[in-house]
Amino acid sequence: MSNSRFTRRGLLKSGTLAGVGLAMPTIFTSRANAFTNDPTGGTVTLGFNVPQTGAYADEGADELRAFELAVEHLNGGGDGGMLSTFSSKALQGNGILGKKVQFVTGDTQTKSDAARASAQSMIQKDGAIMISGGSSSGVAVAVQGLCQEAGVIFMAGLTHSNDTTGKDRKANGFRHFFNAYMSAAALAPVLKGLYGSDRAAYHLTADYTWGWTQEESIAAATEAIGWSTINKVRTPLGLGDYSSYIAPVLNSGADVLILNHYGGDMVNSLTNAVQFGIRDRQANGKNFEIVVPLYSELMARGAGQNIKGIPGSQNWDWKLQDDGTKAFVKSFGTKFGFPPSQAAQTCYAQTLLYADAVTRAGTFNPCGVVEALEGFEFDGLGNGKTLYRAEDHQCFKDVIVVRGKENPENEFDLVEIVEVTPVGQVTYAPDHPMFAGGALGACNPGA
Amino acid sequence: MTEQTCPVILAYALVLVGTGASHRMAGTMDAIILQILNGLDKGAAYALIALGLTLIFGTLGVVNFAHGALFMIGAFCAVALQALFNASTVTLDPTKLDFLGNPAKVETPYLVSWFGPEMGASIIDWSVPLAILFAFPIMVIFGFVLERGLIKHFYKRPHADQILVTFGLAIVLQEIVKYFFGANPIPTSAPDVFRGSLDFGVWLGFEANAIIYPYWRLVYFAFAALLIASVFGFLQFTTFGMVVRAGMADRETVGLLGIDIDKRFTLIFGLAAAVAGLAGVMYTPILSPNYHMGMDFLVLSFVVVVVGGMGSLPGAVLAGFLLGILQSFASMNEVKSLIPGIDQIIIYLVAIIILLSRPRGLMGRKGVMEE
Amino acid sequence: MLGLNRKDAILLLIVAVLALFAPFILNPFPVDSALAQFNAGYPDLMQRFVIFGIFAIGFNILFGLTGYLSFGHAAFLGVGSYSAVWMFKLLSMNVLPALVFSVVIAGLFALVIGYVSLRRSGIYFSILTLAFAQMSFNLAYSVLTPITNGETGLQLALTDPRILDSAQVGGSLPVTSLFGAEMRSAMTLDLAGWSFTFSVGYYLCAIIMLIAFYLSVRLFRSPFGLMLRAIKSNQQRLNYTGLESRPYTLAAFVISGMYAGLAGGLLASMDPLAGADRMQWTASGEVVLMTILGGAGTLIGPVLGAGFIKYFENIFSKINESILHQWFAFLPDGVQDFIVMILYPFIGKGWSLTLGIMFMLVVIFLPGGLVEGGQRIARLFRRTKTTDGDVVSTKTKPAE
Amino acid sequence: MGILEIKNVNKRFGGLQALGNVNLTVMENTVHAIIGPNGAGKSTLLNCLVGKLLPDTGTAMFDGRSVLGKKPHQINQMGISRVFQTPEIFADLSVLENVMIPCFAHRDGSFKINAMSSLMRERDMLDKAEHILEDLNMADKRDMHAGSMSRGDKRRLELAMCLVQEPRLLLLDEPTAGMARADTNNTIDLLKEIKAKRDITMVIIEHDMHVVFSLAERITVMAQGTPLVEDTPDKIKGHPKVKEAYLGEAA
Repeated sequence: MSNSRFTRRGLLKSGTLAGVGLAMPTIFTSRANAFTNDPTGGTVTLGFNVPQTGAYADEGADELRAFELAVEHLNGGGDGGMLSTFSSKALQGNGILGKKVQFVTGDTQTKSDAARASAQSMIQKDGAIMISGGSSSGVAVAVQGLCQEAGVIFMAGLTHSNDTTGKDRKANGFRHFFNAYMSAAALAPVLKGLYGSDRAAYHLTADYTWGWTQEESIAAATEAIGWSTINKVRTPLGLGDYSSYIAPVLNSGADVLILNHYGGDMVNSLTNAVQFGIRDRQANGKNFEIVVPLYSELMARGAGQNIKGIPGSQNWDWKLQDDGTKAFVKSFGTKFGFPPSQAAQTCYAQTLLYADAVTRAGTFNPCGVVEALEGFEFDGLGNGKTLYRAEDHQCFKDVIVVRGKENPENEFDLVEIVEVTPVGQVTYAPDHPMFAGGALGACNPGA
Repeated sequence: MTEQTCPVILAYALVLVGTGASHRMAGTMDAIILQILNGLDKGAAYALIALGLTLIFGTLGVVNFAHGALFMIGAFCAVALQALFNASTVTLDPTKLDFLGNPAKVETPYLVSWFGPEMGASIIDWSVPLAILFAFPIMVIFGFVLERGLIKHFYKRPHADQILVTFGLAIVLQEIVKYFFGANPIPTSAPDVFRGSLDFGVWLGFEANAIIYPYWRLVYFAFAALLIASVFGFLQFTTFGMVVRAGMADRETVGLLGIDIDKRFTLIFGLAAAVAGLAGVMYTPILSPNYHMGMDFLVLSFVVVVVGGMGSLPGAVLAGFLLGILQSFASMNEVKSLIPGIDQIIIYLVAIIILLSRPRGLMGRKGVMEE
Repeated sequence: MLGLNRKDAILLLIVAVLALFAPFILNPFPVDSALAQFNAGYPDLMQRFVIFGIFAIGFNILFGLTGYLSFGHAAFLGVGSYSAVWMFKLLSMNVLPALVFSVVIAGLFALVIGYVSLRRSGIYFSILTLAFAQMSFNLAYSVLTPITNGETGLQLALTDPRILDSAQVGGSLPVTSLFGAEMRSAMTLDLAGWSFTFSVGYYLCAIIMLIAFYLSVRLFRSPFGLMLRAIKSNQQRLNYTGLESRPYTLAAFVISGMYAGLAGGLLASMDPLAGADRMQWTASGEVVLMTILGGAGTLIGPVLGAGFIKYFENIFSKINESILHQWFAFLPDGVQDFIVMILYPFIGKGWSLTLGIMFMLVVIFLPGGLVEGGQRIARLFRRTKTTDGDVVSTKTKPAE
Repeated sequence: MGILEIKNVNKRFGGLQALGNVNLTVMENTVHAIIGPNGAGKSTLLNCLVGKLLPDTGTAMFDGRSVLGKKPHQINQMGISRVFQTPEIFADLSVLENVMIPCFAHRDGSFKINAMSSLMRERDMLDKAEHILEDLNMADKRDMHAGSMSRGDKRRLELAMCLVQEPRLLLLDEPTAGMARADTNNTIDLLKEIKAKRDITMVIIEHDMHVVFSLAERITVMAQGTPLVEDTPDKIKGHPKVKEAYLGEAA
């Protein structure tokens, strides 16, 4: 492990030291580091910050598996996974720039505060040079801000809010996962195909920032295909029982219910909605439908039979048939016994992308890495051709539209892919109003 | 001051209802009936949890932060039974392949192989109601063990110590459940008969879809009412119950009468655990159980108990229903558009109003947990 | 010394030495050793230790002295943080105005909530404070997002006005500082295999904690402190002795709210982000647990409790399976796997299980909290008759 | 003119007339006992005087100022101290601290934040507290945990807490209730000694005739919420109305 372990913004002013009551002994070394946590030994440390307690602990556990696998592959272990399908061939399976990859883990608790504390400890104590992971946008934005200030790279895990690469975008932060706008843009044409263009939508939205951007995006996209929006209702956080919000939906004049919820909220609201028999009934002469814009495997498992036939979008699915996906599913499945989730895939891909960028840049310096990632085009990581856009550090790639499978063959076979929406349909301008108000700023190497 | 309370609450409810009415006259009546149904259902859940909690408070004087965990354990009894029913023999089917290209595993539940496909499937289908039979003895015994092994040593300790030890216990219990069942919610569905919903509105002369209500929630409400009634009946009509009620009123005197209070306390704890557990079992189809559901209910259940008044069983039930109904009304769009965010805080707001206008909650007795 | 009796002065001195030498004390293991995992001497965690120490000291003034159990103290912590970040956004990156502002705002907030809640006592008081705090949390998370930035938490932005700091640094965010001394700057001392980090932010927090601790000792030993303890003991007698208890409890409530606000302001000064999670009931519960765990009503207990919980949260949660395997690598494979299997549920994602078990063990075997544990050890060593440490509740002598 | 003048005080609890037209004058520097059977209204009267209850009608003047409608702490600040039936002390604190609290209350009024001054620097208060403890023969117990003392000592401490405030009127609510004969006698002696040393008015509510006749200079007999007779102990002893009130019920 390296012995340079902490941000030093220049030397301390001697006055401050005197105030603390310490004289400055000559023993203080002033190593002139070019950037935070410059790995000097034979190893480099990455920090994987995932929820290990709280509602998203299982998702965090899956992310951790993917990180473990990625590190194994980077160090030349296992079958190499997506290293062999990745379009960039810079990585040799000998660590990163010849340094063996080590990792530390921490618990975000899905709270901004705890996540930042955990990331701080990785940066300050363990000398981590890159932080990755996370399962919510609040945490992603908070940790991204910290990494920007501390001068390390943040490779976001699962975060879907427009803000992460919109108004809260940061130079040191990168997102591989798709976002609410992309979900909506990919879903809308499919919804039009499934349910026609004369529909009235009723939104139930988790009352926090992710929910709002999701609601804004999907409402705009569905209105663009001719649907009307009857109502947008905000639901309190972590509410177990959604009955009082769902009960009025049937008689509201709407014929589609859009649930802008994620995780446990989504499981509960969907279960409640199905229980109320919404899908068994008709409104405006049409079958009442439910849409869940953002899907995840774990949510689908939690909702059980209730997801049958319900459309939504995903960043990735293990049933895709490209070589990257196959290679990843094979090595993940062999090691752990079940297929990976989309959270695992994005974390795995992010780790590889980071390692590759360092290798291509020839330096761990965050500014070099930023330069190498900006505008980087790649393929073979499971999502087809992908671009890391320079303007906002968002990946642009195909989006998967799925729906709950009617007759699942096994416990992992929960959704079927309806369509792979090509990247062209989900691309937007960097200054799109839903993403406006932020600035990347300059990359910060920390020194 | 105290006599003003009921009017205050009623007035508050009327304002909420009234705001709804003024906004959209048409379709208001059905919306109100719908929210009353919702409120009763929510209230039933709150009342059930609060009932056990207040029983422990009132008789044993213990602040039990692990009560939510008991509710959670009950829910996981249903999950465990479902898993037990689904215990399967595994055979390999070479005609099908799994995701890695190996022969797929085919699981046949033992129940299916023993009772045949139909009978077996319907037993599995009924796992939640059957879990009541399974959960009751488990919860009672669990309550006994807990009281004998831990809680009884804390009767004479300060409330702060009780909070610390029961909070620690709650964490330990939920972490154990998480270790075995994971953090993800686990779908547990009601029997097929109770799927879907009932169109109430048509009976009352409304148009179709105006008032629909899921069958299972109606079952839950009936179950809760029955359980509450049996607890009250038990305390009202048995000698044991009489002693317990006397103990709630004046613990020392009952102790002086030479009645062996200890044994009864153990039983009370078992009873409270069972009530919480059964509430948890029946709630699983409404809320897919997860390991932290107990903590999520903890704060709410304390609010309900205190609003009802410490040491009052009817108070707890009344407060449960009151808060449930008010919460349902507050989540109506008409009300929310008038007072943004009201549904986020209604429970706490009502708690504050009631506690300020009635010093000891709705039906609390003087001196209980006031020092 | 400083208006303290000898025992208190010694206690203060010990706390001061511990705080000032924390970077050494908390890093007992060489960097490359297997046990380095247990080192806690990095700035962020040390700052958390002392900041939550301040929070708990303040909470103890209310709960330890008057016996009023507030279950909503995290609201003041949160309000303090929001106030501080707003000062950073609007006025200046200097922490001093931010800290003053957060203390004042939290104090006002406490005055309002306390005035209403203290109309009731016992569990009714607890629920009232809980209700106020939960309302604040829920609103901060949703409706008040323009002020609080909701789920993400209030952050600095490049576009903030910052009236006093006119000279903006180019593309990166400015850093919190005290008259030019940046909170984030630090020095590293490498000694043989050890490495010690001294950060400006930590020492600012430590000095403020010492002041806060000193003030709380003075308060404990003052007539005012005596009145607060009298309230806990017998309110009726106090009233018939010519004293009104409500102003005293309200004063204690506001003082402890200001301590919480100070802690919140310091949190934001060290890391300029204020999240709504800080106001949730779990955060209020945490400070209650810290105080009881350490020993309610004792001077040093709350600080110990705060350190204990934060240590578990930050150190135990980071031990993962591969680290366990490293530790036991010297054992034969089968044994190694077995030991790792046994320990695995208690570390990493199981850190809260371990914490829960520790809560139960402490409260079962050490009814007076960690302080009592310390006293028992001290007694073992001294083998003399009991002298009651700093437990005020029983045999304190107001005069020497 | 008495130091305490009660005029036409009435108090009803629902249908029960607890106090009916009570008129009572307590002269300065006397020991005035109020006796009567259970339910005679003695405690209700006392509670009206200390601010716990508010009578429906009537006036109660202490040294020319009304005590009705005031809160307990305000009444105490006027110079009225109260001793409870079971000693009310600060059980968690030391004996010395118990006595210092009323000292501060006497000096600082009902509320003062003196959070930064140190108890051990409050020399005056310490002296005063120690003095009263010596006075009541409790100096050796000053560092004891008050809650762990005997009942007799608790009573003594409670009296010390009252006396240190130099009250002009001391209200004693059955000060010997539940005490053994020896303790009762000690308490009588103590009260006599207190009375002998200082100018103080005492109002004692008491069941125990032995106590009453050992201490009181004036006695008021109450029954059914109304004072029947008021006189010196000697006269009271043979008064027919008293016999009726006590014995009539028994017979």
